[in-house]
Amino acid sequence: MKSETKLFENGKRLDGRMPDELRKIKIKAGVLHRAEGSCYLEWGGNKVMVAVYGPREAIPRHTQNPLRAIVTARYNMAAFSVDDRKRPGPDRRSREISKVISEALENVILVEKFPRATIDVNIEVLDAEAGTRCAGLTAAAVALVDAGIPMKDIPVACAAGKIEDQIVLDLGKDEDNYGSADLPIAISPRTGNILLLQMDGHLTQEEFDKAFDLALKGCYIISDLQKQAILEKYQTKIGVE
Amino acid sequence: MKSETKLFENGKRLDGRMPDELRKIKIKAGVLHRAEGSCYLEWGGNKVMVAVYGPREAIPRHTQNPLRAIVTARYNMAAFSVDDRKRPGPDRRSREISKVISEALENVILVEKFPRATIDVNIEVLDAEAGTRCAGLTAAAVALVDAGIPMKDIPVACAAGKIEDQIVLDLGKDEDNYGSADLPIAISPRTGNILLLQMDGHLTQEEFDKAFDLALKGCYIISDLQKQAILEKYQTKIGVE
Amino acid sequence: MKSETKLFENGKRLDGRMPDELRKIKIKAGVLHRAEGSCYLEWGGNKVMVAVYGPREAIPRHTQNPLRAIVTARYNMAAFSVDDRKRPGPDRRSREISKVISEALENVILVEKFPRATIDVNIEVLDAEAGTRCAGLTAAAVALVDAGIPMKDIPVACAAGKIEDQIVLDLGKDEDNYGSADLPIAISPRTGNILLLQMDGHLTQEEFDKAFDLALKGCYIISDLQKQAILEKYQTKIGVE
Amino acid sequence: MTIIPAIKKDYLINLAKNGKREDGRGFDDFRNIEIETGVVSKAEGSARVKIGNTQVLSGIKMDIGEPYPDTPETGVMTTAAELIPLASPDFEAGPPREDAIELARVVDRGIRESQLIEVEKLCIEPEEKVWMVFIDIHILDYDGNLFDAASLASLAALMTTNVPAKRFELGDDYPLPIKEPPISCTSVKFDNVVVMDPSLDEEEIAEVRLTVATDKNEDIRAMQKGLNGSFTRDEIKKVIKASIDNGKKIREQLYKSIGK
Amino acid sequence: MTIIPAIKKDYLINLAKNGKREDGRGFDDFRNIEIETGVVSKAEGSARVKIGNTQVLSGIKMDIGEPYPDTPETGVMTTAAELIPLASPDFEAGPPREDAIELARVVDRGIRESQLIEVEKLCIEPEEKVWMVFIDIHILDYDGNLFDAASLASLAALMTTNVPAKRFELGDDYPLPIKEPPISCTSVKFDNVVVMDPSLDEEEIAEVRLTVATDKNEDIRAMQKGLNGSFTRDEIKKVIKASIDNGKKIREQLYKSIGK
Amino acid sequence: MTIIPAIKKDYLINLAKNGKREDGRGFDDFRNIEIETGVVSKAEGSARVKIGNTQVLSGIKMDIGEPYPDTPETGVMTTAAELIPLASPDFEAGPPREDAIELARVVDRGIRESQLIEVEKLCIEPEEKVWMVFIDIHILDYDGNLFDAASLASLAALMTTNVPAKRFELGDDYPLPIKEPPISCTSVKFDNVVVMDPSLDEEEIAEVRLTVATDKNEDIRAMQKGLNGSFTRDEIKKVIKASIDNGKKIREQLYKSIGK
Repeated sequence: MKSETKLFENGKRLDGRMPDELRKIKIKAGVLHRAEGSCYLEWGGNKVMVAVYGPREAIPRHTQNPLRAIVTARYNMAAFSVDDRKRPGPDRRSREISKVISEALENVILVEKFPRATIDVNIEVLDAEAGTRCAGLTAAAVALVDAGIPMKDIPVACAAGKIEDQIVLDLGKDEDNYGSADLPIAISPRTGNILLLQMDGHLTQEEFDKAFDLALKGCYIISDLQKQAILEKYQTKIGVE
Repeated sequence: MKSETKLFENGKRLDGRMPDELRKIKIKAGVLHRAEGSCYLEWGGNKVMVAVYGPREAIPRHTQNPLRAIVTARYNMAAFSVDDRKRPGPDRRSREISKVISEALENVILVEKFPRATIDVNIEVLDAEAGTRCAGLTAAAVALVDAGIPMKDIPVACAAGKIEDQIVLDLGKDEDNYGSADLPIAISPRTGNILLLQMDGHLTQEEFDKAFDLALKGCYIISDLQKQAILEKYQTKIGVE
Repeated sequence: MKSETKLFENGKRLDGRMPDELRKIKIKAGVLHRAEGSCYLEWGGNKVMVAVYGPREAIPRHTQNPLRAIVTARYNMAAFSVDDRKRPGPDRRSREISKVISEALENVILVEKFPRATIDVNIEVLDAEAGTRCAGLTAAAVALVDAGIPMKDIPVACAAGKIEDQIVLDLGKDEDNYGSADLPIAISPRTGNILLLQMDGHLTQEEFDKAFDLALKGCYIISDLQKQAILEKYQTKIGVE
Repeated sequence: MTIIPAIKKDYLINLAKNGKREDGRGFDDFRNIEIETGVVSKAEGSARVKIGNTQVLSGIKMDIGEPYPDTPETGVMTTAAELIPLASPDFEAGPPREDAIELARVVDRGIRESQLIEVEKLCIEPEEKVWMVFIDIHILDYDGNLFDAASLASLAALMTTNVPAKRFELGDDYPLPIKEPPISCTSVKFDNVVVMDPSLDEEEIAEVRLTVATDKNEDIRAMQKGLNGSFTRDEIKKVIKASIDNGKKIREQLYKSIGK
Repeated sequence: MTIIPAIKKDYLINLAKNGKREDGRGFDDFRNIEIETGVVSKAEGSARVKIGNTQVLSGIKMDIGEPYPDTPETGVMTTAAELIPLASPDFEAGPPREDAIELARVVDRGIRESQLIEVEKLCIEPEEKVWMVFIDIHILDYDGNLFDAASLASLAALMTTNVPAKRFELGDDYPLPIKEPPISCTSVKFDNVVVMDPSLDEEEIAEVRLTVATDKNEDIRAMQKGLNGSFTRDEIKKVIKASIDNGKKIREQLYKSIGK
Repeated sequence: MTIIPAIKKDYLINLAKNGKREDGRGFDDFRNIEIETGVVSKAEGSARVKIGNTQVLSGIKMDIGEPYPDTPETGVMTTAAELIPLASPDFEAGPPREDAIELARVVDRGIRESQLIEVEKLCIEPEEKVWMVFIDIHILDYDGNLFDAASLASLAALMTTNVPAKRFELGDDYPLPIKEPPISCTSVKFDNVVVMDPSLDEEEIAEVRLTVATDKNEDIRAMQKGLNGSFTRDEIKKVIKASIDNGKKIREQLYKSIGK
């Protein structure tokens, strides 16, 4: 993360956003036929599709937990989702992201209700800009609700970061490349508890607090968009729309 | 498949064959000690060895079908069977060929007689010219008979193709490279039912019919060679020869 | 193995050793906390760490032998243990060495006492000069004793070889590269039975006998060092030291 | 694949005996087809195709690489298909299985053997640099007939692909040179009935499958038989005929959808 | 990981309620740390770190290779971690699992993002030849808190690494150019108690984990939350504070151990 | 491998006590050997060897590649063995197992360490281009003693290999430069009896195995002990003696079969 490119002009960011402004987000629940729950999300240039299957018996058996369901998020980038074609299949980065998203989702799902089961959350990144892990987790939460999986809360994720010594919300592509810190978080909005937290770069303690506050703010805005998408699906279903 | 090389001279093909003439075919049943059934086949420049094992319990258990045997053909090319050394192990081409051959054989084997079992058909291409899938399937059928596997019929395969706008039987090496269509089929000779059918290239409907007829004709000729090979093995066994 | 470099000067070897002299060997038993038995061994420039786990139930079940324990030695070279970084993970060489060491250890362990069990012997080469298989086996034997695994004897390994037409004990790095034969053996010192034997290079029958005698001699010297290391560990434990 | 209850099988067969299909179609009819191009901005070309509930996304990436030694002046194309677990409760993560390999190879051959892409125009520097075309097929929703959906999505994606010359400092971008596309149509047979464009339910009871790709001259460009059942010669003739008829309609829709 | 008997869990929680830990430490205290460098002669740099009974060996190998096209003048570093079966009855041989991947990636990011290695000084010939730094982490004995042990061993190994210029006929060897290291400190929470530098027993009952890397200016250089529990904002603040405090002491010991 | 019934084991041991073997051979005798060369036309060299019912095919392919940096003027050879499921009900498809790896490595070392191939004559352009020799061993029928069959087939294949210079436009083809071959002979021990050239039944009850390769001067060129049993020093001496004796006969047959 180096600061060579000019990332601000007249107080605005390269894509015209204010420092505390999110990229455009569009969420649609229940977009797939086969999946038990699904969500399509566009977040700036990111396009993410999520399908949820389960709870169903975990196979092979030795992966079962006799006391609760296991939650297996699988974050995958399509080969054509990035500038230089990505080889199909999981790499170290996607396996790490799958792990932290699985852990965050497991926190809110009532896993004790489904011993020996698995809940599979398949996250496909079709178009990738910066912030796919937040986009993926946010869409996964909506798909889980769509699948009727009982949860304590609907988790939501958002990042803040630092560019040219300024703390900003939701880094875009160039900002991610040339910025000097990125702080993605996921929370349970009801409690404010932190479910996911990673930080790369360089932040003073003060800057960290500021970035954290901004990311939190973003989370709550997006949380409303999630609820709206779920409502829309529900209304369509019962013919209200 | 491009037509740059001259593939006909004085109405004859590069290797001196007439358009409706097969390459030389030699079939020998029962050539291996360990296998329950085996067959060695030479077809033009192709050399193929097949060994059959089973029916025996399918392992691991979750691959078993409680109602019938599964038929697993494994088509494999020896590293030294082609001009440029082939890396050992299955590639996408060999896995597809294994699949279509397995499906064709399954059609004639009385799989219902052997629930939970597997019948393994190992096809090794030792020397490869054009037409190894037809050679492999044809040899596999003989090896299955040699193994005493109960079958409705002895399947047989042959290809026809198009070179320099002419429909010919059983493409040879250069014809395969420079021809403009290849149509391998496998049939059950008793019923004429089609068990395998693939086509690459460009054929008018008329040409397709002509090529199909020619391939059928080839199948019946080869079917006789199969039966002869089985008879020879049987006669040798009972000391008639 | 070519003889281009001068490997002797004034009757002494490049590292100052006499023809029948071993490199410096240091053995320490019980150096790890988690392992049930462990050993750290330095042998010339070789540094080897061994940890033993088991006997414990072999998993998955189909690997179990209902009549006896299986012994699984796993010889592994650290990526940084050689001049040019080695890719992590087993290669063909390490898998062959794992096999011959497993077989040698199995000979002396009372495997009949532990049906269905596995005894895992993890051998990590941290620094590699010539002779890591002998070093690994020798350290593994000490770690097995440290783990309290019942054995008929404590096996020990040593190599002899030929450099510039002379038979010498325990080839060092350059000697291994430029020598003309290497003969590693492992024995059960009580009976003199041969548990491991490999030979590469070129030896007349006479030279073979001489090299074998020399390697045997080395084995018995190292056997004493093994026993000493075990004693030291035991004395430390009961507070004698 | 999933096990369909015997009761459902009987139901479908009974319907078929009365000349009907579960969703009201005629034996030779496709489900409704939707084609949308330009759906992935990072890809050089992309298309999402729906056939009924089946949904496939094909994305094209291009790069510069070395040609094969025996074809030093022609571009390189590769096709990969992933039956990602997103699309069906029966798809598993991991290396591609036989089904995905057959799918990719059939789509690949359909494009390669028909010489759809004019690969001889993709040479930059003989023996050194040629354009490489990567076709990646993502199954998003699996409700039967992946072969035709994957093939159609790949055609639509290729026909709207721009060669990213600018990104590699090789002048302006330009459309990927493409010839007339062959259209793939798949039929299955069960209980002696042959139906076009099988739904998932129909696929699950199918005994044998036949894919036929035909061009605008009604010539045959590729065929692939699948499953362990068999066809009679007569059935094959009928399937070819129905494939030509449906191919015509689909070709029209394809051209319309890409604005040509 | 291994299953800790419920009775031991209760014991640890009860201890914690009384402000105590199994081995007598305070909640914010590390176990005893030992750092030894130059332990592998074949490696360009190496260090063995013990934190309590946990023991990690990190070895550095260097080679010459091609730079990435988008950074033609900077060296390349890669980090690999192996949870070899030597270190624990629960580690298995085979390709790295999620745990090892996360470990390697967290250590890698800690070094990469903090720009510890001055990779821009590792260029030999732009676009052609740069130094490649391979960090290989070997876990020898696993008794909890691999993150900090692996990170510290890698720092100590890198800070004592000599660039093997002579071996490649590029002049004399010289020390690998290194900046100020960030120190990684890991805490876990169980039953609403947060403890620093968890032992294996504590890790086995931990609900959530937080690793914080801080530099000598008390700035934050990396964070990674793990496990399926959650933290409150307040807990995170306290963890950061404790990480800065411990980081200071560990940094001093690190410098001392490498003779600076 | 397969489980041999205890009754058969007793039978073989009883036979051995009376100085006999199942097939009437003496303890030191090989089964009948057949050697046929030139069996694969696509290969640069090939041979099929039968030892009793055991049947092995070895094929040689040659290509041009880069030499290893530390031996810039010598050709490269690699040996691979596949225990393909064709050859035995107990062989499985998939990556090579320990048995196949040991087989390939023993054959490889037998050829490499004896400097059978004059690799220093396989340089085309120092540091740039050398001949690469690929030895691929296919087991066709497994009835015991793969080591000797695989080794003998590879020798016969190499000794009849033509360097395909013409295909690479490097002049006329010429015979691969080869030195005197060492002959590999394998013995096993069970119940204190040592027998040469074990059949499959004998292998299945064997406690320990020894392979000895000797040359025409009766020197030892390679040895490999296998299995978890042990040998006495005296037994090893006897095995070496019997290996030299059998080696002589096999060498004669080998030369005859290749027409020299």
